[in-house]
Amino acid sequence: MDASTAKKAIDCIRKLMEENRDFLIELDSIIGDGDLGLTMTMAFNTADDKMKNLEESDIGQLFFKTGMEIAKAAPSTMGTLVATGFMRGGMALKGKIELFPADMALFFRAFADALIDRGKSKPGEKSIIDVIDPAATAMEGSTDDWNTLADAGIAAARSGLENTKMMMARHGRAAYYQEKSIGKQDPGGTAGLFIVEGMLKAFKSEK
Amino acid sequence: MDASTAKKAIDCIRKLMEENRDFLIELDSIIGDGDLGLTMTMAFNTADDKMKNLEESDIGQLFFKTGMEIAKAAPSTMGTLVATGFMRGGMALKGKIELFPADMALFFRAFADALIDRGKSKPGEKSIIDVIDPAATAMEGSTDDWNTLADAGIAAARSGLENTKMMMARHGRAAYYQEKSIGKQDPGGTAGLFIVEGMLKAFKSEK
Amino acid sequence: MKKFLNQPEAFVDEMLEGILEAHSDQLKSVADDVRCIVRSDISKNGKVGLATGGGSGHLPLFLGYVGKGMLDGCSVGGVFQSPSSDRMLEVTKAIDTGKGVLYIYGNYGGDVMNFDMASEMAAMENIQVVSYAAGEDVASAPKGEEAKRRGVAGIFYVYKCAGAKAEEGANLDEVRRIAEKAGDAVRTMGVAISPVVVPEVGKPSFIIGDDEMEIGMGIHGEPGIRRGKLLSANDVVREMLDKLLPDLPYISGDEVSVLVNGLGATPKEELYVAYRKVAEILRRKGISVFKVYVGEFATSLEMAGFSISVFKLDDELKSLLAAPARTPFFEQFQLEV
Amino acid sequence: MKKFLNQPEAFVDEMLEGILEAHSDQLKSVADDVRCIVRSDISKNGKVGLATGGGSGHLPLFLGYVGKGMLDGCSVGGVFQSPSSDRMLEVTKAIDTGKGVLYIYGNYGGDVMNFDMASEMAAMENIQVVSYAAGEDVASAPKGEEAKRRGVAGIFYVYKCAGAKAEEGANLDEVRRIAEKAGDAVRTMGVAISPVVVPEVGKPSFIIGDDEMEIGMGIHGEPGIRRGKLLSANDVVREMLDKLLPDLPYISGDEVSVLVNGLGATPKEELYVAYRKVAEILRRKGISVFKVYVGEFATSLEMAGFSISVFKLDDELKSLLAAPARTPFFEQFQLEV
Ligand SMILES: Nc1ncnc2c1ncn2[C@@H]1O[C@H](COP(=O)(O)OP(=O)(O)O)[C@@H](O)[C@H]1O
Ligand SMILES: Nc1ncnc2c1ncn2[C@@H]1O[C@H](COP(=O)(O)OP(=O)(O)O)[C@@H](O)[C@H]1O
Ligand SMILES: [Mg+2]
Ligand SMILES: [Mg+2]
Ligand SMILES: [Mg+2]
Ligand SMILES: [Mg+2]
Repeated sequence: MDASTAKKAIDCIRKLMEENRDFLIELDSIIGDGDLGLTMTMAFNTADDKMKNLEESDIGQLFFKTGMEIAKAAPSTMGTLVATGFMRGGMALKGKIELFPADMALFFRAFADALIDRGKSKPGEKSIIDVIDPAATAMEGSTDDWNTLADAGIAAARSGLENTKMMMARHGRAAYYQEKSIGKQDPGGTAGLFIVEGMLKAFKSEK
Repeated sequence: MDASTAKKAIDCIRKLMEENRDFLIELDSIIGDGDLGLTMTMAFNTADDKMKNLEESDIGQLFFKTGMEIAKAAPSTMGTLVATGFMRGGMALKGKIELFPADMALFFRAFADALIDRGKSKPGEKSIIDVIDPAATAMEGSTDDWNTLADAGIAAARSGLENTKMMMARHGRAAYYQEKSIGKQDPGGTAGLFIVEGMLKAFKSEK
Repeated sequence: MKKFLNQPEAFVDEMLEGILEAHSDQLKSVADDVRCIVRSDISKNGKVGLATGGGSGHLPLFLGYVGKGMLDGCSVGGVFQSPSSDRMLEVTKAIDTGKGVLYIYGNYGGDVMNFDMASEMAAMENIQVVSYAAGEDVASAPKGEEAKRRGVAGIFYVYKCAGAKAEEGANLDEVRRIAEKAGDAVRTMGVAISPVVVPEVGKPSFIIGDDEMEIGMGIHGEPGIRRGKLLSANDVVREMLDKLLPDLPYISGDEVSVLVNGLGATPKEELYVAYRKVAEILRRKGISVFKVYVGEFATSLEMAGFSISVFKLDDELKSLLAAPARTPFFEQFQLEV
Repeated sequence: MKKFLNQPEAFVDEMLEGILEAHSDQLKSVADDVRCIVRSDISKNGKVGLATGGGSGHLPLFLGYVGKGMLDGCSVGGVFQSPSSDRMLEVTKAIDTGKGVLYIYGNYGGDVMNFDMASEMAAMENIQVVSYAAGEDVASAPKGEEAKRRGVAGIFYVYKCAGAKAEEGANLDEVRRIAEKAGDAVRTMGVAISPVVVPEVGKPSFIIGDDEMEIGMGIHGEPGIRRGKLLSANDVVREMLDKLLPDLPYISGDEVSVLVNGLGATPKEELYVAYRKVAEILRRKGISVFKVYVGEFATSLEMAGFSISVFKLDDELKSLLAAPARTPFFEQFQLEV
């Protein structure tokens, strides 16, 4: 579980974003401006390209820089949120050249807190927070091994995403639709699920 | 042949313009901006309304004021040309309270010269001048009585208008069409014919 | 998509190159990045720095207000997209003369987050930064939820007054106070009748009927308050002011400045037809008008429509509004007060 | 027809009422007629009077250049129609301070005739009047037939220089000389991609394909030089300058001012993309640029398109161009020369 796994994780997220590019565009078109598939692929393509060629054994630094690259490449709402998540998550792992399952829980806790802080929002407001936050909580309770952690994290993210359907959007463009946003799955949350999935699957498969 | 006949002449022109409103619009649409039917009815409606209620026995003054009213009401190319024509024509008859056929020839000569002066143009350039100028010349040669004068003037105006078809437009919007203007009857010349016709028919019928 | 452009992806950068080329006496870019623009006379300055930033497609917003008496720098995003925080940081570093920097920007999620991020990054570089997010579109959130409102054309007044205050040599807190005071004194309502085409998207941002208007629509096509048949100019203005005036409220005896802002494709002639009705309504309500701006101050590419902003004056704001200003997009001689 | 207006017939007068209402500190009407507009500070003036006039639908042309350092009065016609000579006369009488009046207007048949008529009427009132009809649209008549050319956006330079000269206290002949000198030094080329709807007509002024442009089209939709597929901004600019630059000609070593003028619906962003290419071409040809204007200076309601004007400078024209000016539609601080 060293920096090369971390790099592989970024690559995994990139692939998921690419596979789901049109799906994200579609979701964001309904209650947003439709750019999410573009910004997320742009964000992770850039980050992945940069990280691949980076000599860096400090995994904290690696994730922090991933966030920096995303911030530059994708200054949209989600780009900035995800960038902040990676930067704060990276700060939480600063100095680590090897990761244990508990570190991944630390990472996502910091990630979720970063979203809450940057987005000035909280769980229940139909956003990526409703995916990352429950995933972080689930991981905090399952740090025995990578398998348990990954399964718990992904399952929690999935059900978190499912729950966003019932919520009314309070932030971003979706909020303009008010009641009309109810019933629709949150686009940002969907991208959040791919981040959790990509990250955890990479570490799980490497274990 | 006093001021009341002159007023009747204006009314005659007004009616001809009204009857031919759509025809003038159509002609001007082909090689112009299509407003001629509107500006000519506007011009003569206003002039006629004003002249009807004017106490004025000086026929020269009456036509001069007709020109003034047209200038205000219809500042388009043709409005301004016709206004100048009536003003200069009126000036040529200044002080007359009764008209003889020769006076009508004087009027239209001054009218034609005014067009040439104001329009900085000359016969043969596909304009109202090609109708008024030959009509004036014909009248100058037939001042025996109102009938001869009217018939000569109207016939010359008609054939002048017919001749405009062969000409290439040198002035105004029509000139932008260059060769494409050949074959089409000049809209301004058509309105010019109605002026000659209205004027001469009124005087002829009153004789 | 009928536009004068080359590659759609190059649109923003080529536009900026054109601006820098045309106005090299007044503007320059920093960090070798055309998306980071500052006044070319920055170094001699020694005053509080004012920075803004926002998406492209709104000229003269945002960078058009960089110049003497207004702002010092601007970071530029893609069409309708926030600039990135690192660009904001570059601008911040370039304009700070040690007296600190005020960010003034429109209240949109992406911009808020990026400016917040840039503030944190600036703090790491020991630059003191405070922010003011302008939001005065009464159609975008109800009274009582002012903090959620989008920033539109009224931000012009915030730039103008805060810029004049900074030019006077006021400190960061004072300039921040004026920005907020100006922002609190302005309200805007918009109406749109045609969509825009973002070059990289290539198709209209929304569909609207040939005889329809949308009152309250945002400058990126955000949903408004009411869609309906296009009314007469007088009726449209009346409906807009009926919503706008009670919001602050503006009342008899008030003195205001009015900004009638074209969204892009609406001719100035129509804006003046609209202003005629604005003046009539204000007069009837006993509200006096000090200075009227009519033209394009915050656009949305080729969207047809306009907005009305009303700015309530007191002696302080009036004298700041009256101060001269000179940018490549906006020149104002000292007004008589 | 999708416009903000009330009765189409009232459009022009309501627009003017709005302008007079908004800018009562700078403009007023005379002869109880909103279509006769003059500077409100006329009486204190004592200089040669400058008057213009023309059809409505071109704001800021024509009345937008009435103000300090530019013109003194303007008569206003219906949309795309010449004002009447009696209105021209009223304006002339109001602005004459005994030093005579210069008429500067665009070279269109109706306007020429009406201004000629007004001159004669003014002579009857013992006011000395001379005229200059600006015509610089290279697409409207070939070289050698310059006198036939239509006046378009380049008239701005004529107003600016003649206005500055008059402000200096020059006599009528001198001001007339400058008007002609400025007019001789400017050339313009336009391109249009969409028609306009005149309110009283209610339908588009011409038909143009969804992917077509017309190079050289006039500001009332007069036929241009070439209609074809809409090219890239760079190619359009190249084609326009290929025709424009050899006309004067503008050659290596010349110093010029450039005006990129939007016709109404084309966003400023696109105008700057176009200017970027203009700058590149001029640089390659060794022509240096002193001052660039980009924006709407002579429009055609909501027509989409733009024009490029190039104005060749010498020391005299440059210092006149650099002088300050202040109208409700155009403010310029003194430029550094
Ligand atoms: N204030 C906020 N806090 C947390 N998440 C937010 C906030 N605003 C928006 N989001 C998330 O961002 C998603 C939209 O992202 P994006 O498409 O980038 O927005 P935009 O295109 O409007 O900039 C939403 O689905 C939501 O999950
Ligand atoms: N310079 C000119 N001299 C004489 N007649 C002219 C001149 N220019 C135009 N005309 C006449 O005016 C007619 C067009 O008039 P009108 O429709 O009023 O023009 P516009 O609508 O372009 O102002 C032409 O058919 C022609 O007869
Ligand atoms: Mg989006
Ligand atoms: Mg977006
Ligand atoms: Mg016509
Ligand atoms: Mg006409």
